[in-house]
Amino acid sequence: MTATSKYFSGAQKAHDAHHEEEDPKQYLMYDPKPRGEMNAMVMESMMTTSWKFWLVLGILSFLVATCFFYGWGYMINEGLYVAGVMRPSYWGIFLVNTVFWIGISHAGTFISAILRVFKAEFRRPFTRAAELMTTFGLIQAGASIFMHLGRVWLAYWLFPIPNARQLWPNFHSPLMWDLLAITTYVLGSTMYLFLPLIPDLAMARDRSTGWRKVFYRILALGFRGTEGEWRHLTTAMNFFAFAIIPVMFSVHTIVSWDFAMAMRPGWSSTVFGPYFVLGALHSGMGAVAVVLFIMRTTMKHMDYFIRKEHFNALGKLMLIVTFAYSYFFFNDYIVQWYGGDKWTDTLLHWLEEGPMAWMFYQLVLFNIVIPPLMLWSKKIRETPWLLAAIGLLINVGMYWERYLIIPVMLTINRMPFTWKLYQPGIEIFLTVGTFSMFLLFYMIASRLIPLVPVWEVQEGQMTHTLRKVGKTHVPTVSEFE
Amino acid sequence: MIRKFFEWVMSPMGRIAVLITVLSLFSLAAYGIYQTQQPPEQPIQFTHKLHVGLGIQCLYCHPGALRGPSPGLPTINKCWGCHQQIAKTQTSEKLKPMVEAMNAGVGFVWVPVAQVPDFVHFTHRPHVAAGLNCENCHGDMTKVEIAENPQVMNMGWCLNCHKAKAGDDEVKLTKLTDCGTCHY
Amino acid sequence: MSQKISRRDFLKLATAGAATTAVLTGCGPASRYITREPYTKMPEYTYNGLSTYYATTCRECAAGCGLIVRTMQGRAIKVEGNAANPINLGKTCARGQATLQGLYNPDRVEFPVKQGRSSALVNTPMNWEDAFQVVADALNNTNISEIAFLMGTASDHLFDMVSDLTNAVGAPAPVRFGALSMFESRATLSKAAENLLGSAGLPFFDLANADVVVSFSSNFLETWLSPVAYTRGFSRMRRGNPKKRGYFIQFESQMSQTAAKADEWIPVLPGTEGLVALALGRLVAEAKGGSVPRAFSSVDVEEASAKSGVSLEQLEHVAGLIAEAQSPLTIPGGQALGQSNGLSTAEAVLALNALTDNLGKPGGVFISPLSPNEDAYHRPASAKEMSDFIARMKSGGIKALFIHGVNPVFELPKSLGFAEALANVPLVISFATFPDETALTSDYIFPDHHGLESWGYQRSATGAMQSVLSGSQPVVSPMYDTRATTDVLIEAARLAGGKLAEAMPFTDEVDFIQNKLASLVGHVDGSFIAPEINTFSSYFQQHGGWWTTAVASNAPSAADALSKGIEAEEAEFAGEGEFFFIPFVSPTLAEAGANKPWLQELPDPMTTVMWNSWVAMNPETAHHHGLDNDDVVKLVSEAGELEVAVYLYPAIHPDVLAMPFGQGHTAYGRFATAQLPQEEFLGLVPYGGPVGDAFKRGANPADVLGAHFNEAGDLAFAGMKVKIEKTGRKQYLSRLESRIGVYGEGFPEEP
Amino acid sequence: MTVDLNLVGAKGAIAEAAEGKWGMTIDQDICTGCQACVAACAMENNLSFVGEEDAGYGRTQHWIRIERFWEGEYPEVKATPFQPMLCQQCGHAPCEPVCPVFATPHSPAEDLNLQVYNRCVGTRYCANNCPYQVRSFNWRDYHTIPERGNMVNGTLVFPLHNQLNPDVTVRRRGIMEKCTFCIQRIHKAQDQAKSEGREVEDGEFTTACAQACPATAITFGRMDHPESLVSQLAHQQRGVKHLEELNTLPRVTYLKEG
Repeated sequence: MTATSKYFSGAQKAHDAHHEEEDPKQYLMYDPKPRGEMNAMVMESMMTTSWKFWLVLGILSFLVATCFFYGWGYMINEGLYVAGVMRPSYWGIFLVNTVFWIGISHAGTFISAILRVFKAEFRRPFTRAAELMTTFGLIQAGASIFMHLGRVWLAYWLFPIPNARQLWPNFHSPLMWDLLAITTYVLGSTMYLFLPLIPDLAMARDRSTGWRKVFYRILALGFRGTEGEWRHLTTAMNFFAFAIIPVMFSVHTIVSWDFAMAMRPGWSSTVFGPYFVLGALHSGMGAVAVVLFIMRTTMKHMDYFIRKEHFNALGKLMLIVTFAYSYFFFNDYIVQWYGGDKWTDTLLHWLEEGPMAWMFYQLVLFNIVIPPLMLWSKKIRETPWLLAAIGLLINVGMYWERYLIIPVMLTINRMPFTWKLYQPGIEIFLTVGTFSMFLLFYMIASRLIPLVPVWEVQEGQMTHTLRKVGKTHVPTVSEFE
Repeated sequence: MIRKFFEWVMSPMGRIAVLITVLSLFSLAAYGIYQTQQPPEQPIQFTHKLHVGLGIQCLYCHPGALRGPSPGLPTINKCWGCHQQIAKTQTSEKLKPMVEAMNAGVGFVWVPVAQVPDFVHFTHRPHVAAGLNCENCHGDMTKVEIAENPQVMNMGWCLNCHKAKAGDDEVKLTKLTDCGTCHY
Repeated sequence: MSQKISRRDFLKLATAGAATTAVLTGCGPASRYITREPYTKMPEYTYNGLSTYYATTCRECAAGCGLIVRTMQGRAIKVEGNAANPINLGKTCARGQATLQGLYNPDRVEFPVKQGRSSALVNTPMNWEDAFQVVADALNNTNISEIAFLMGTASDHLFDMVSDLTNAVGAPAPVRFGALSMFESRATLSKAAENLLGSAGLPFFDLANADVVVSFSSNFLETWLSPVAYTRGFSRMRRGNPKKRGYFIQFESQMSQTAAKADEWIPVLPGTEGLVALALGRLVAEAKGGSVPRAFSSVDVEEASAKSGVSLEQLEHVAGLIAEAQSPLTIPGGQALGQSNGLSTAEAVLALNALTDNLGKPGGVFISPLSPNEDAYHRPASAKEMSDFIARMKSGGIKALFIHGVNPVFELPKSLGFAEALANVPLVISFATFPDETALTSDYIFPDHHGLESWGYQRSATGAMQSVLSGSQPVVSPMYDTRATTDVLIEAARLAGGKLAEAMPFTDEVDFIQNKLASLVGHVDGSFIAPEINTFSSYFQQHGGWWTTAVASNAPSAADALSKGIEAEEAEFAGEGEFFFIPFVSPTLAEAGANKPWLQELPDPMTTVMWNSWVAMNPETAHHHGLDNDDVVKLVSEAGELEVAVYLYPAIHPDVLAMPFGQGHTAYGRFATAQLPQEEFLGLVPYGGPVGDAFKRGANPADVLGAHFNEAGDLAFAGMKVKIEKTGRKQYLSRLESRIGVYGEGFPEEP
Repeated sequence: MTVDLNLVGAKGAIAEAAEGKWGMTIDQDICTGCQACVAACAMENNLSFVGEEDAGYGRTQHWIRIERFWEGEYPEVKATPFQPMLCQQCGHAPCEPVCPVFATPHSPAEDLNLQVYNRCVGTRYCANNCPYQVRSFNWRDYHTIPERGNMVNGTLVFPLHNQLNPDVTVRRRGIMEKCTFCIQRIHKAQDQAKSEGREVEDGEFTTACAQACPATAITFGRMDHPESLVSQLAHQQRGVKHLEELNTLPRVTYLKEG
């Protein structure tokens, strides 16, 4: 077929708000700047640090030092009694945090990998921000798991290491699967964070001096941007993009099996797998919205790269995820209710009328009621702070969900004589610690590596042509055909 | 600053320095490990070689091995039982601690060398009953002066012997490799 | 001490706990070398890692259960029941099991001290020679009639020795007392037995062979007389006969642990048990046909049912069961006897037994046999006799007071004023093993060994058909620099010289005990036969006592049991206030368990409360007064007041408050008093701990008990009325049970 | 000891093959809830007491607890029969497969649920998965809380440690523990019997709780010997297993009233 093919130039078409159906090209930014200038902007956004930055950094590192390291050390030294865990809630906020952070970590892979595979253009400016969340989130998740161990100094027994005891880990145990899955995921996502980083590191290397230059030189692996290097890089990236997607889905499914495999009312639910995955995406999207908002408001030049069009698109994605999540939410509870098991009924009573009912209803409100109502309107989607606020709400709701599933559901078991309600102890401090550590890592990263994958943006802007398919113009990547 | 360091490390001088540090650390560790393998200081330089050479049975001084979990360490009375009839006892320099202890009526504070790891409920009786001789685990005492531990007594060591002992006998193997047999 | 003990006189304990080192090194790599210290003089029957077992007698209460103590390298490790001993046949109660926690309690009087009535235990040791001299002077320089001995119910050999001593020098006979005997109302029981059955012994109720048991608030499964023996009897009654399952009914104002095992628990207003018994008697007599005996002729059944709150149908139903049963048994006890009309209640119940004609028959009532080498039944002093004793102290009639094995400052009702009376006694010498309230308020403490470290024998007042004498022997060498009180007295008597010295011609405790056992040598009907005393006493230790093989309990005479008219007069309740106050002995702690941490951690069988005391209140009543669980209320009686947390107890009469006795110590060691400290992290404790007085664990009901006695002179401990005042404070009771799961808290409506 | 050779290692199969090797019956009709078993267990197995606040917060270390509920309202209120609840030594134990480090294996030789203290890393998954909630976790080193010791010229000594039973491991913080059916006694008896060249006889030894129980409500013995007292009791009409619907194959049989 003969298609009129002309190079795309942003200038010729001024975008107007009253445009009816969404212009798929809007994410490519209609006011392209020369590459040099863009690179300079990114570099500058990395270099310029105000006193506020240092202040926050200081506070966070103090929190990490006290709440995370001192708190954990204190707990290891004293024993777990300083935490709130007891019979029957043997698992507490530690596991809540683990599940929560793994959930957060899903956003990165989802956005960068899946959207990359599906060539969704709006992903370009914030893939990296999302991938960083994956890696840092997983670090916190791992830390939380080890926190909750009674004898963390023997944690290496969890790994299949040849030893004099002739003993191996128990591969029947969901925890074992968990461990393996998470380890795989950490490695994969870290690789997948690093690969797209290489060209930007090379760019940074060429534009920096002093220790930064050394730093970037080592990390950039001598990337020079030749044809061959690009080809290898793209292949590797595509490979990982495809490879990491199943890992991502499997990880949270396996995490859900920790509960689904257990013989407890409320836990042994077959729908937990997809339910958890969707929940993870739900919270992940929310987190991305928050992070983007923070980046955009605090970092220099970011309002150029991250625009309300992107928020808009992200909002749509959140909307879809919300619907999927809601389906599984009701599915889970209705199926359990329909099962009619006496203990499960008691448990549902406990959730709906017990002392933690407020949490349950907030969960419904934040995760299922508010997002659809708000995200319908484009105005709201395009107001970054509002979207961020919604994202925050969703995350609070998702945290409640995990809290309900672990300590609150653990209260109800088949031995009514032992039912007791969990009261968190030192966990609160450790939770604060993990959160501050996550933010701390993020802040440090924001000053060490380009948070915006410049080359991707530029690639998007340069290489796209408009193709007329039917009536509409669709952007395509001409080079790669 | 950091850069300077990098460059220095890359220089031949730096590399040699790194090598030296690594080597010294390694040898330090090796020495430490070696230290832990030395037999401990005993209250008296008791020579097994001599006593076993004189034909004294192990079970004479460690009778508990036949009856129960612990073979027991000889009390000073036991030593005295023989030594009081030996003139050399009063004169010998090596035996001074014993004489003093006996007069003071206090016991020896022995330091047992053969120790299984913590939380293993090891019982001598069934092992002796199974026909094991002392030297199977404790080495040939006719060759050592001060008691020392011939081998690392860890779980793998136990299991190897247990498996060998069980052979093809499934029931025996079940019993001998059951966690609950030693750990409870 | 004697030859026997010196053979077991070890040096520092060998392998001082492989277990202990295990705690310290944990599961991590052990510190590479642990030094071991062997015996210098190893007993020839001991091998490393092998246990030695010794038979002895439990001293947690006076029942005299036989124990077999497992020791290892000189450490007592586990207490088991002595299967041969007829009292407990190899079984033990929780308190018996926890004896070791007394032996190894971190709070013991480790050496003789000049306490000088200071509030805290003095920790500068006296040497024993001076101690002997102090006792000797006390015996010498005091007018002989002004010496008084106050003894506990445990360790009879010491009581015998003191009796001999006092007899010899013409001093007043020693007084024995114990909170348990106070709450058991032993005086009432034996008085009733004397009045109706003609012999003033302790009645023994043969549960094992009864098929219908009606108990009038007798808590024989908890602490009453001989709990282990009665529990065994109960289980035989229930399941002993494969064809017929024994039926058990309990009349009580609150559901005690015993009542919880009853097939029917019938709440009854306190003080009307006697009335109910008489009414039952009348109904049974009518059901059996024939004339109503004089004992029951006075009662009017309708009136009885109206007063007691037991419906007519229930009375007839129970009467029917009794009438049809082959061997029915009715038991008085507990709060029913602790009333102003307790004696008549006891008589009424015994008469009911006489009516069903089970006296001296299997499944009936017997008079407990006297122990061997016992001339007559020495029952502990009743509260009335104690108050006379206190009166003597107040009036300065006592110049030197020796206290052993009892803690009257804590156990006696405050209103009797023992503590104040102590002030009028110039010299108080305590032989306490633990620094309890009484010991601290004495001038000297010359600590006795713990029960497991000492020789002796214990008579069994009741619990078996045979006549039993349980023997004690040291199972470990004494932990601390303590001396057997018997030895102290012998030594002091020798120093004092004169008649005292003549009265105590013994070399040491063992010598004295052998002297006391001499009368048994050559008995042919005993558990063992020995030609002469040395063999006998070694057998005595080996078997843990001596008992007759034949049934020795004598059948009471039913002659005039029914001919005596019994008047069930109204019970009087002292003080105003809307609530009947029912104290009962905590089944897990009893009188002296509060300093044993594991007994503290045992949940109360009914309320599952640990480490604290509570007042049980009917939920309706509490709701009506606007009270909830854990609310601290002030109980005010005519005699005093105390503060305690509320427990909403579903099974208690709405007008009754029940409270356990056993907590509320102001001394007696860290576990009995101060809260175990819980480290905080940045002021954040996982669990909101108890508030209020940090140095007092729980409350002592004796604080509010008034000095009122029944006809037999026992304390009318259940004859009080109290009123409650809110304090607005809360004290979280540590419960094992879940309030969510058991009481549905947190669920608006039941799921 | 009889183990089907083909089934060695396959614990589920073993559990189904027999009713288990060791078993226990608890007669709720005569259990008086006197807590003697709890105390005896604590004394035998070096259980640590936890103090008032931890105890109230559900951190008691009891290996056996006595449950009672209420039925009805005053005055027709009734306390349900006391129900001692301890590890049921399930044949299909939910706690076993979930442990990532094999700290709760099934003993093929004795057919018990073991708890290997020194292998436990404290994930507490087993306790979550135990339908009977009978596992207790060492939240801290209760044995060495300084307030429980005395300062004797500079060093902290714990008189209570003298009581510790050397046959039983003293657990430290961070590990799970549970009733073992007094496995140390089982081993002792078997060792004794073996040295005398015979089989362990029924009633030759028993668990601490059964030994102490004044009402003899608890009976322990060989379930695979039909003539043993415990298996005869267990096969009575009134015998029930707790939460049988979960197919955990409990080894403890409860004898109900009536």
